[in-house]
Amino acid sequence: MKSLEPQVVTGLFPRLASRFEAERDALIALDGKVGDSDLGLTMSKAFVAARDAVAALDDPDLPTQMKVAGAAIAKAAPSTMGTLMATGFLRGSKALAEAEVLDVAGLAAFWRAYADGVAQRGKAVLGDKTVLDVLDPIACAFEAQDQAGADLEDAAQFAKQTAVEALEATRDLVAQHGKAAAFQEKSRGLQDAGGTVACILADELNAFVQENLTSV
Amino acid sequence: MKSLEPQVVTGLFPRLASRFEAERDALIALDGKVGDSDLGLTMSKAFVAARDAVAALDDPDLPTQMKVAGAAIAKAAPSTMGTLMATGFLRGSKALAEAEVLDVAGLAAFWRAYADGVAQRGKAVLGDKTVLDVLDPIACAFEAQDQAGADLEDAAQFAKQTAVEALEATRDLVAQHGKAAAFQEKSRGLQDAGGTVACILADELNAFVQENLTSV
Amino acid sequence: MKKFLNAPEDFVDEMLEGIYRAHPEVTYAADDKRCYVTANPVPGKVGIVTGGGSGHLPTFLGFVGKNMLDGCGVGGVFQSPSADQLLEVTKYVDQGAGVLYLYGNYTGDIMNFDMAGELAEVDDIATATVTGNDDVASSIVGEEHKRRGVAGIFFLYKAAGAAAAAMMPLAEVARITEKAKARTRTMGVALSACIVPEIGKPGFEIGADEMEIGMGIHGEPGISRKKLAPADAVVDEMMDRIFAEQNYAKGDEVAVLMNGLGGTPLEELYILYRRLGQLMDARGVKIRHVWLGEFATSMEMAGFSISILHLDDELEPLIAAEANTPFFKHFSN
Amino acid sequence: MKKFLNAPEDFVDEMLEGIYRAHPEVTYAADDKRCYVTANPVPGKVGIVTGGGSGHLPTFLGFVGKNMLDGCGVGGVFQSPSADQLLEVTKYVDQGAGVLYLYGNYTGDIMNFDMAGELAEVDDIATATVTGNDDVASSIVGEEHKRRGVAGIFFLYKAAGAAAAAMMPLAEVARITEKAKARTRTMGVALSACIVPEIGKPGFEIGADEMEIGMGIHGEPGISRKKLAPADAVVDEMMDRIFAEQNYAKGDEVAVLMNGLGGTPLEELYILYRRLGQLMDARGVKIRHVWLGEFATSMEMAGFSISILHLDDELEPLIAAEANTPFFKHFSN
Ligand SMILES: Nc1ncnc2c1ncn2[C@@H]1O[C@H](COP(=O)(O)OP(=O)(O)O)[C@@H](O)[C@H]1O
Ligand SMILES: Nc1ncnc2c1ncn2[C@@H]1O[C@H](COP(=O)(O)OP(=O)(O)O)[C@@H](O)[C@H]1O
Ligand SMILES: [Mg+2]
Ligand SMILES: [Mg+2]
Ligand SMILES: [Mg+2]
Ligand SMILES: [Mg+2]
Repeated sequence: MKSLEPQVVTGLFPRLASRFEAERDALIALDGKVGDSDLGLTMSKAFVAARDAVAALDDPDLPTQMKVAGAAIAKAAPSTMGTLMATGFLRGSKALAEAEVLDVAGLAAFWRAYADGVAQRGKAVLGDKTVLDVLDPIACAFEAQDQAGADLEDAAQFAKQTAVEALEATRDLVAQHGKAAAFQEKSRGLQDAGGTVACILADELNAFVQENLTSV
Repeated sequence: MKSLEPQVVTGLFPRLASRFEAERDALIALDGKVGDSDLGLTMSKAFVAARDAVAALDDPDLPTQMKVAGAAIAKAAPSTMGTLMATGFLRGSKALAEAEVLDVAGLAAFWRAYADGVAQRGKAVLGDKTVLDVLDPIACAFEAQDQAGADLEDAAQFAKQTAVEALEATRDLVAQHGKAAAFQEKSRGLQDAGGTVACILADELNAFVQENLTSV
Repeated sequence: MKKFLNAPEDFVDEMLEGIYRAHPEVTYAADDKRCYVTANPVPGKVGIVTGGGSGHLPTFLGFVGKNMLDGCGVGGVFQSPSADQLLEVTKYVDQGAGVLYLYGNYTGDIMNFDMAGELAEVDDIATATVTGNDDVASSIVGEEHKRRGVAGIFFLYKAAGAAAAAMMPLAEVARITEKAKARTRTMGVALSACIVPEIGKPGFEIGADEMEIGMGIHGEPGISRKKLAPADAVVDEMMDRIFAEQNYAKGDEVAVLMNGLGGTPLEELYILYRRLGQLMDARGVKIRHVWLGEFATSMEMAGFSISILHLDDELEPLIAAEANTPFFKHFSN
Repeated sequence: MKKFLNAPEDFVDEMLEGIYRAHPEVTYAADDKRCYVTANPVPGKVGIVTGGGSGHLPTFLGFVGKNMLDGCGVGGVFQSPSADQLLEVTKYVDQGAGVLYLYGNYTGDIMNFDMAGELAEVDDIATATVTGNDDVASSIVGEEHKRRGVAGIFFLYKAAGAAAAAMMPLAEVARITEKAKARTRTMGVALSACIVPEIGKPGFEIGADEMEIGMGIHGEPGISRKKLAPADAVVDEMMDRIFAEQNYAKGDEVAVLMNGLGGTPLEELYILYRRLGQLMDARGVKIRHVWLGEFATSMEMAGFSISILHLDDELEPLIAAEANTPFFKHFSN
């Protein structure tokens, strides 16, 4: 079974920070269509803060990394998505409490806790056109791959692909929450801004996995 | 000696009202260069009010016409120029107290009182780049023509020509009063907005005289 | 972006430094300037905490003061304060009688206040929550719980603040605030967008002769975008929506808030209020209290909102009560 | 022109109708809405009358009220009220102790107040005149009599109002007001023009990244037009001019008015005030009183002004005194 060591996983955070900095203007524009344009700002702040907080730790285990990242995000970006992402990392941290390395089973547990935490905090259900509509498929993807005994690189690739499709599918939905809800039918046809963030997470996780795989 | 009957003179006011309505935008633009753009509004309001007030009178004598016009202007347009024009008409009215018809001597007295009233009310002296720099030459022109025993039509024509030249000469001056004073040297080169109004008065008076002359 | 600022990312914190310099009646908790609290908490009184994004001055923090609120979590421009910050404010203002959370109905704020409330409970601080949802344009009748909170929260602050100042217990303060909420309606209209300093460009485009009726204070879309109409017609259209769902009988009394969004001159608010007065006269409704000015803004956005609180005998004296904050002063007679 | 109005020519009168509807503490004399007066004149007190063009709310009429002014002649937008109107206001407010005319140093206003004063004398009403001329940018030292009056007149209103409320005689009220005038300095900066309703287009053009330091409230030109600088640098440049001519010693006290011109958000005023506070700290000057907000506007013009009153023992308590007008409320503690 392939997996990633905690020392390796810390490398995920600089990667997320750079990606969200690069996506800043695109996310501002996306959120601007049916929201208040802040998503690019908040997500880059959030993941820069997570990167810095994790970087300050001395050889942290997996749950500590995720918890510290979540707490940093909560502080740095208390917007809707910031708070949900913080909740996700904090819940994911608990799901990884016993995990010494990151493998498919761990990722399945992490994303399930992440998605459920977001659903609970945001009081959203599937189909409400939120980040949950991408997060839940990611969790399902890892769970299915775990059941099937898939390799980490395949699972990550599959989850990423699932996220891309799930994001695409949000176009057909009508926003029920947040500022976008006011746009009602006008939100149909647009991909959900929060879902885009989730998709980026799955994308970066996959790229990271492919680059860093070690066998144990 | 040629002169104008009071019943005829009442016809001057509709003429002034129409002219200032026609000059509205030009005066707004002129005042806008070194002022607050209101001159076109205030002068058309002022002379429409004067026209209506005089029209409401029953066969008024000359001093009454001028007094009523002045009072109407004071009410309708209490801006700098409105107040000065009101003062001019009120003082001019007194100068015409004994006048039964309007002739060169009467016009000389009228404009002298007009110009002196403006100077006193505005505390301006010649050369300050104000309406006075056109009003005073108009008064001087009528006084000189009166001394020379000129005919009314020639005097009016001469006064108008004098006003045009005096207005042109205001370009060389630097504004010392009102909102234009703040522009200091930048006001040089521009014709004075208030002076333009005085020049219009002389111009309309002349045109009116040429159209309406009767002999007594 | 024509704004007076230094680095855009310092916008909120430098604003707060200016506020603390100007107004010694307020201070901050936990060494965090965004944990804004009264310098004079009243022992034994129910604390009232609000919070929300910056860019709406005097909302939200401007209503912290005598007979009004006790604390405010200050977020970035249009962003919620964090749960941590709200918790610190909660701890500071709690005087043993519990704390009312009173803020606008926005997802980000709800989640953070909820989290703070859960943490406060661990610290044995009782909290109750009322979220303002006065914006009629933001959802249909029957779905009021989805409506945004806008300027009308001012009346909730006023009622809650006076009730707490009268030393009523938390449940009673919450009940009265809920009642004020149920009787408050707002309609807004916007003429131009505002610029979030860190973004640097307008959040939306609107034509040179257009208005958007029902637009939210972050530029959320409204009910209709159309050609700017005469002031009286704009008020008529807005009030039609409010009259349609709040039944004012002849002889009833209301309080009115004519709120400028930031870029609309006060002169225009009075022209608009003139029409509102005519409409109320025609229905025999008495405007018992009225405030005009800027209460909940979107920085330089042009536009205004009308908030109406349907008074009753319980709410009226609370609305009439004296209040004194750095941003809002009301003499009581 | 993005304004909420009906017919542009009704702008001022409809605004006044709204004001009279909203505020029963004020009314009008001589059956003319533009003769704005307090509904509660105080017998035996010196009356204080101001006046000037509309478009600057709350200036001028907004300061008619308790412990402030007694009447105001209301002109058209940026235009003087008429001498007749000022006379009617004068007659109404005179309570036997004479009337102080206190208004901004503009030609149109001066002539009309002068005419009104001459007519009042005929009616045996004593008048005295003080014209605000606080705008440092509008003329050089030594030519202060040519300076425009801008937001700083607020301090003159406050001092004069409190002095009159203390039942001082006309000469004494005038003396104190002259003193406040001599000690008040203002510098302003504008970022955008405003639109006079009846004209319908901006009074001047200014580049998208330009500011004009020293611009007057009707768009009169200032000292320099340049690229918009950071907030701190703008305050520094403005205060250099004020410090250069008003000598504040260490330990001196001042009152500060940070005034928005209409289109500039309150958030920015606090950012600017933060810097002002730093400059005063550096000189050891104490800001004893500060007001921030919109006091003298140019409708939707973006920009602000800083007014400083150099306090002394006589002026300080007058500035501190309670005041209560429909537009300005100040608790005295
Ligand atoms: N109640 C909710 N539960 C889950 N996700 C939500 C909820 N409300 C909004 N979202 C997500 O948040 C995204 C917008 O995030 P963000 O820009 O941070 O919101 P805001 O600016 O309103 O704080 C939406 O695209 C949606 O995916
Ligand atoms: N003190 C003064 N005495 C005489 N004329 C003056 C004075 N001040 C200004 N003016 C004249 O008034 C004109 C401007 O008039 P107006 O636009 O009515 O002024 P404002 O808009 O300032 O009230 C100037 O062009 C000048 O001719
Ligand atoms: Mg957003
Ligand atoms: Mg002018
Ligand atoms: Mg404003
Ligand atoms: Mg003018």
